[in-house]
Amino acid sequence: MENLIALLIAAPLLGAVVLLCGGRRLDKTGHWLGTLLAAVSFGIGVVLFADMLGRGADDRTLTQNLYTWIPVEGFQADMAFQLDQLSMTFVLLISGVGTLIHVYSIGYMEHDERRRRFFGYLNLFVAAMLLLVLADNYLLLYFGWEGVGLASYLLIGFWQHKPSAATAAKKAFLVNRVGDMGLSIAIMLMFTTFGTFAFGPVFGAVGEASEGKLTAIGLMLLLAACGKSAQVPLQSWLGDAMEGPTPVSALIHAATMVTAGVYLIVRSAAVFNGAPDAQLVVTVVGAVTLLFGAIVGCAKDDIKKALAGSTMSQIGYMILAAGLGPIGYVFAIMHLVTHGFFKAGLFLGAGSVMHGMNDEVDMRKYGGLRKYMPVTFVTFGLGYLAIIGFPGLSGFFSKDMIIEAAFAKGGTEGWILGGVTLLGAGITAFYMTRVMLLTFFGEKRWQPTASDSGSAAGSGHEPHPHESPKSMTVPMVILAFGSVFAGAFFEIGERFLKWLEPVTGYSHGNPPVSAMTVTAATMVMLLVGVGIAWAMYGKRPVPVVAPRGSFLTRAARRDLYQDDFNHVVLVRGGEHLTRSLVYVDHSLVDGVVNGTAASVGGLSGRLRKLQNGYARSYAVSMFGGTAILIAATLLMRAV
Amino acid sequence: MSTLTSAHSLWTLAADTPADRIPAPTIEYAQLAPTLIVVGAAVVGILVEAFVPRRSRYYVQVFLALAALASAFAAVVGLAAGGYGSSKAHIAAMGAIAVDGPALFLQGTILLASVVAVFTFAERRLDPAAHGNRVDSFAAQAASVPGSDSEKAAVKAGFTTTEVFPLALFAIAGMLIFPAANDLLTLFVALEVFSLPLYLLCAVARRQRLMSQEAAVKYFLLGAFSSAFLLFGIALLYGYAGSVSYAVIADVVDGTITKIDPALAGTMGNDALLLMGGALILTGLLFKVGAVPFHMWTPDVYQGAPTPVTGFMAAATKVAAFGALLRLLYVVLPGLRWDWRPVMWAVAIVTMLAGAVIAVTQTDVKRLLAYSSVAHAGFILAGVIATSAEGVQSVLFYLLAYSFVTIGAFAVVTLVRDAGGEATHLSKWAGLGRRSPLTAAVFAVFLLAFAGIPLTSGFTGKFAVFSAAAEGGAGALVVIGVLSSAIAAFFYIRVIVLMFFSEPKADGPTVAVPSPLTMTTIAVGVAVTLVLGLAPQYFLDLAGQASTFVR
Amino acid sequence: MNPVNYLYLAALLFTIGATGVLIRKNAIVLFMCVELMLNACNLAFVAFSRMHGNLDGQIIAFFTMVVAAAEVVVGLAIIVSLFRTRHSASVDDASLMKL
Amino acid sequence: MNFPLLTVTAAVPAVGAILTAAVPAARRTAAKWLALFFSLATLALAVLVAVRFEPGGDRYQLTESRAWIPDFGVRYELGVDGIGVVLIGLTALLIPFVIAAGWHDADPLETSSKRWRPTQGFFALILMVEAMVIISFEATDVFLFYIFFEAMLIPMYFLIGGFGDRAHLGSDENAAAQRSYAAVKFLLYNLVGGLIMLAAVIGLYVVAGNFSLQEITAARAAGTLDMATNTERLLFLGFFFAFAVKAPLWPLHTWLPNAMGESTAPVAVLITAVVDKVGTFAMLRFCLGLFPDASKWATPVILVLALISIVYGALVAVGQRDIKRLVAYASISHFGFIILGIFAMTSQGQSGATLYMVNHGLSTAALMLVAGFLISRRGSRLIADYGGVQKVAPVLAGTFLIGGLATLSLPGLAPFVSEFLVLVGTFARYPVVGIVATVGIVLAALYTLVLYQRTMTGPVKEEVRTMPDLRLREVLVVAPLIALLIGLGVYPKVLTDIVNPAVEHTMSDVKQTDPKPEVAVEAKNGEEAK
Repeated sequence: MENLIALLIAAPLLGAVVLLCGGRRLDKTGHWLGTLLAAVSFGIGVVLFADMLGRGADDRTLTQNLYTWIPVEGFQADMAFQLDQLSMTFVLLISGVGTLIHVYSIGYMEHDERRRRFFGYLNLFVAAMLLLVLADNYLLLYFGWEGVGLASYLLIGFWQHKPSAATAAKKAFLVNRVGDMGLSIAIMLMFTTFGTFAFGPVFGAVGEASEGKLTAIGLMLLLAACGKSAQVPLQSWLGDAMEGPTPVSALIHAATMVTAGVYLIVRSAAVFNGAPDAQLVVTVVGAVTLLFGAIVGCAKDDIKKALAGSTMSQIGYMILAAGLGPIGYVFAIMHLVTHGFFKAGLFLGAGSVMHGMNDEVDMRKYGGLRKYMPVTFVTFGLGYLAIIGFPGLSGFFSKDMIIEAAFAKGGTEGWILGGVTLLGAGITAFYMTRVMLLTFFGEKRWQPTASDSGSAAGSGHEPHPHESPKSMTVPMVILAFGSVFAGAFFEIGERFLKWLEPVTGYSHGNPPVSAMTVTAATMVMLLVGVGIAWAMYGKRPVPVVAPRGSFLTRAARRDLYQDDFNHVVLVRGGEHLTRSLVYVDHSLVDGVVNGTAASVGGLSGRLRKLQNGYARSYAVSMFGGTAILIAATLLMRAV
Repeated sequence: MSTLTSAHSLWTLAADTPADRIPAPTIEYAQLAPTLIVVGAAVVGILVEAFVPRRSRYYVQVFLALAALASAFAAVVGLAAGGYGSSKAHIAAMGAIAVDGPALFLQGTILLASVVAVFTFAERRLDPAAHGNRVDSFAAQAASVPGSDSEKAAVKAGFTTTEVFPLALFAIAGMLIFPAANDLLTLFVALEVFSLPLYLLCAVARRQRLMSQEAAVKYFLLGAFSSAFLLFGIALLYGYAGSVSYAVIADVVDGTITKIDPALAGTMGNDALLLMGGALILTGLLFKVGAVPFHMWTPDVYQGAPTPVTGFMAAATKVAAFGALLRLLYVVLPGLRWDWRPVMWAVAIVTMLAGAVIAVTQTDVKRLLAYSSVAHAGFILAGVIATSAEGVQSVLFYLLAYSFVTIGAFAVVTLVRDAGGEATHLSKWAGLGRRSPLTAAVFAVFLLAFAGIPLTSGFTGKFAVFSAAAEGGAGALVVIGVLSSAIAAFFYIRVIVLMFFSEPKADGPTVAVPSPLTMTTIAVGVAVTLVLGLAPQYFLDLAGQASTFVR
Repeated sequence: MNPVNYLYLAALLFTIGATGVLIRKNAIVLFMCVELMLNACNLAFVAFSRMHGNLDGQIIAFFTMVVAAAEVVVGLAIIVSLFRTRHSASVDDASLMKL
Repeated sequence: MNFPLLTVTAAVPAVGAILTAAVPAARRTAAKWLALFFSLATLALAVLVAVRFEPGGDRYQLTESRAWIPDFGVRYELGVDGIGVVLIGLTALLIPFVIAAGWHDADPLETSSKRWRPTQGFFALILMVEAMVIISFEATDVFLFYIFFEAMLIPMYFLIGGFGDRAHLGSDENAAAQRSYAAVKFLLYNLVGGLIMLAAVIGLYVVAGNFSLQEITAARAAGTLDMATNTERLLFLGFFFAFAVKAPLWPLHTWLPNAMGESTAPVAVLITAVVDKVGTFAMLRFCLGLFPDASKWATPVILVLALISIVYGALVAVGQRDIKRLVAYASISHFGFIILGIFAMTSQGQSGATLYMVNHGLSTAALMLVAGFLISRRGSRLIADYGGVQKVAPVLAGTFLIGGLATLSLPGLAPFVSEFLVLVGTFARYPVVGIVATVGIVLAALYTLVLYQRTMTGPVKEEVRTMPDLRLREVLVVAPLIALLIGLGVYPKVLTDIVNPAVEHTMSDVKQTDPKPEVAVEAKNGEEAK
């Protein structure tokens, strides 16, 4: 059975290789092949899942050791996989949602002449992501970690002819690299501390390590997580990443890749349990991002950017939960899964909308679309209800659990975190309602001249919204189902908790307030959020040109100036630094050498003058030389 | 010496003694054969000038010279094989001449170098034929004023200065004696014997005769000046030791002399005599090796003299002069080591640096090579200073390597010509590698050898000299030597850049196709350069066995 | 008379000769100065020979004269040819080659 | 003595060089094929060497020893350890690609004269360099090594100065001037380094009396040959200086950008991927082997210089306008990593450094050769002259990207393994240094991606609109390199197995052991800790 694990990765990898090296002759069939192989991977995942369910809770871990990857004295990295419940969850999510989005892309990318390569990249991503979650040691995880980074780079910049896309891709990769620095340093720390970085041995030895070391490792892992999961302070790339095709945003920048940070932290539970300070920082980062994303989401008029903000915020929830320790791990993952469903659904919905609107992304130019694209409206609506936590839908359960857990942390921290999560829930309700209203309600606001913010397809004539083809709507429907029922399914009989508990551990904590009150509070926040949104965008007509808005709005539109800060400090500063260094290299380092050469030349030129052609002056030099010679010899004797 | 004192005792006694009491000096003709053969050939050469019809003189002279040199070299080899270089080494000709390892090795080197040099002397294909007569690089009639009718007539008549061959032979003879001289008088005579012909040879260039004559004058005046210093030094040393024999002086210096008469006792105490005398003699020798600050004649003379002569001079003179210097410092003045070593240190350092630095901005190939020869003199001095068997060995080896590279290089210079004769200005050498790759490649090999790049004789020699110096405790000298060879490398490389990397000029010079004579010279030069670079062991052994002086 | 005085004289003559070489222009005069130096050497030789009471010095003196004679031959030949070419015997005029 | 395999391996390209040079002017193509044939033959021999070499066996194998210059205590001694084998393999592997990539780089211009045979010269010189590099990897006699270490400058010098990049900036004369400046700079830098090393070599001779690496190392280990501390340090510095120039280490690096910028892409590859490796190799073998104590004494300074190289090189690379100069500065940064790994003196660091030499060779070759193809199409080295190439020449862009990703050491490609090993090895002994060095991986991403973005993406520039994609010959050159990069990235075992024993020997030379981890872990694979 465990020999199947490698196949999980091999199938999409094969797809990537074939599609990318295959050349034009695959243009016709490539997308089918890609989708098929993703589906194959999902199929294998299901088989393994069934097998896993068949076994007892404690021997559900499968391992497969292919070969020793890097054998160096004292440094062993194996090409080995480990499939436990946690990995299983991700495998199903990745390959499942992945497959759906492959299907969706068939329709979405129909008119792109580079569709084959797009599917190649998608397969590459799936393979890398699976490697990430299946690795049994941190170095291999790092392999997958950078692999998904590469895929994300390629897909964000898929429309490379758009400078904005290329820049966004580069930005995403660089910011992630900063996170990767954290990961590699963490691995080095583990190596020096434990002499290994394989999950099992490390977690087994955590007890003996000093808390300082563990905290350091934890913080470095957190840095990595921040990079990949777009958490403050490394969140800036996610917004720009929306330059990529929408399926990419759905799969990579909503459902799967961005949640890798959460996986990393939950996976490293043992380390974090030993480092409470690190955990505290994690929760803080989570809380900050939660609000940050939410606020940004409120102000964006670009539908994808708004959703991106929301993604940031939702992942903030998960990170926060993961930071809570055993109380929260399970719920972090649970929210991750449900979020995978509804956020992917929302993005696909957004994609479908743009598809119908000549790739227009400005929500202020939408309006009243529910009549034109009913399926999109319904699926998007369900996703919307799910995310704001409408009772009974999946978001409701998972988010509620996290809020409870936050309170359960206890002490003032508990109150603060709980408060933040509640507030977040309110803001989520607000901005999602805003998106909903701006897009599907009110009267049509689109003009004949569509802006060119879309891809090359963005042409100037009057957009006539229409429903998307089956290949796009079907996945949306399926995801909508997921977003409706997943939560309940997990929650009934605490299935999910029992499922993951052996891996992540669980402790109930001590909630200062009862679950009922928390739920009630959440509902209140929810209604408030929706209410305000309705008041602002539902009742009165929405201006097509965004009003100047309050200071906070403007700040939020500019991502709270965080990007500007980066630009001024890092980009500009960096440019100056490199320029000055180039100058130094040319004039100082090189100048010294050339200077020496020049001075030798000058000296030579001067000495040359002595050779003035007059025999008598030569005689003089000889005479003087002799005199000196004699004097010197006598002097030698004297001293 | 013994004869002289005995003669002196006679002289102070009554005059009635019959003259036949003076014992005839015993001369070991066999062991002096190399020198005697060359001198004899030179004399015969003069007679040839007198009696052989002009048409055939050239051939006779060339044959005579080559035969003499060859047989002289054979004699040297025979002596060396006979063990005179090592076991049977001794002092011949009543203490005037030493027959020992260094002497034989250097004489062999000089003779070989002279053979290839004579080839270039005899080259007659480079200059365009004048009035149907093939001409070499020497004036038709040195006596006639440049541009005058008499010169034109001489050219028309197809005269050639075949006297250069006997002159060269005389010079060679002097050079053979110079490193072997075992008393100061012989040293002085030998010096003059090889200097005077060289002065004349400098003056007989066919092209650019003004420069040639100027070179001769400068060389002559400065040479005479320096030899006057040398002579005065000899006088002072004689005054100090009461003899000019190396052995005696050495004994006196060491204080190991047995019989001390009162006069000697008086002068022995006076170190000023010794030191000044030594210094003055050193001046004379350093002038010949072209060490700073006695080097200033080299660039002018090297440039003005006919190129074959320059090559001959640059190679053979250095060998002979360094031989004499070695013998003087190792046989006569070892007792003074602590006095002259620091001074020679200074001289070596200044020579290496000045030679390398000034060469950087030279624009004429021959002057460039002149300054490079100055720098090399500095390197060789580093070996001289080692005062050890390794030192001698390294110097002998270096001289062997250096002389062939030099002659080869100057032979190449004779090939690159334009309307005005040899095109020695560097700017004319631009793009030579494009026009005639082979010539340029050969010259590049020589330049690399000068620069001491591995796999050439230059590197082996440099390594030998520097390692000897380092073992002699002159580490700092090695470092400075290394630095100056870095500077030197710069200008050798400049020439290579010029030849290969810059576009050829439209009015650039042509490369004359030489006769087998010059070709042999160049080929031998290249061969020796590479052999000494790749498999130097045999010659190192030779030099090693030859590295002990007889005293 | 103390032979040392002859040495002083010799040294003086040598210095005069050397100075002459340095300050005079005319090649012939220069050459004469060199000869003067050589003669100074001869004087020194003879004086030392007297001091040491052996013949070497005097014999060397003869050698020196011969050599000097030979030198004259060569030297005059060169100088004369130079003079005939340039119509001047000044060594400073002969400075084509420099630097 | 059995069959002298090592001598033959070095001799074959030398013979090839002579034969190639002898090909008459008209038969240019014949010369090319001849050269290619000989380079492939050398590759075969190198493979044979690797096969004959037993990783578990003696330190130096396939040894040969003949008397050469007894007077200097010099012997013709050859022998390879794992590091040597790997690097010989790299050299022999890259040369065919260099030749194939430079197939048309040395075709004579119509203007040049009949006697001038640049093509023959070009390929002959390349083979000559190969021969000299190989023998300097084999030499176990310091003098022998020095000879070829110096001698290889000459053919390199002619390759740089004689066969410039046709796609030069400005006029022909200007380009010629730039080129000879670069060549002279290259030669003088390395010559000065070499001469200073010569002084040290002489010093070593005075101290030790012979040049046999094994004898001296053994004597040092046994304590029979003890140098005064200062002597050892001076000698070490003399050696290290030469190698640091060759490597090149900041601040002795400025010759590399000129040399790589002005020469043709294949020659640039030859410089940075092959010849410069001799420097780092020699640090590992000679500096550490002969002067262990001095090496340890100098480590702090060297580490700092290496760090500067890494960061400085990367930052300056970001600021370059010229593609090839950018790659050159990137290489400087990478050499910083190699030197870091060597002097961290941990087995991870040194294995990493050795792998790094190979991987950097491959990655730079891939990137530089593709860059060369790109430049030859557009006739310009300026980044600003490109844009949107990916649209018109996707294969070229793809290979270029892979080369770039290798340069920024993406996991899955070979350089990652070595870079991470170097980092871990350094971190284990000097945590701060290790952390600073990791900044390098961010900067590497920066300059690579900036280069890719500016040249390949964005709207298609008018001049590149008609640019053809890679031709078959070019694909054949690049594809194997990429395959190797991936192969060694996921299965580096083939190399590590050969390298590790050699590294252990080096570690014992310097009497260093790896720092032990705080917590000893008994390996229990798989099951999680609760």
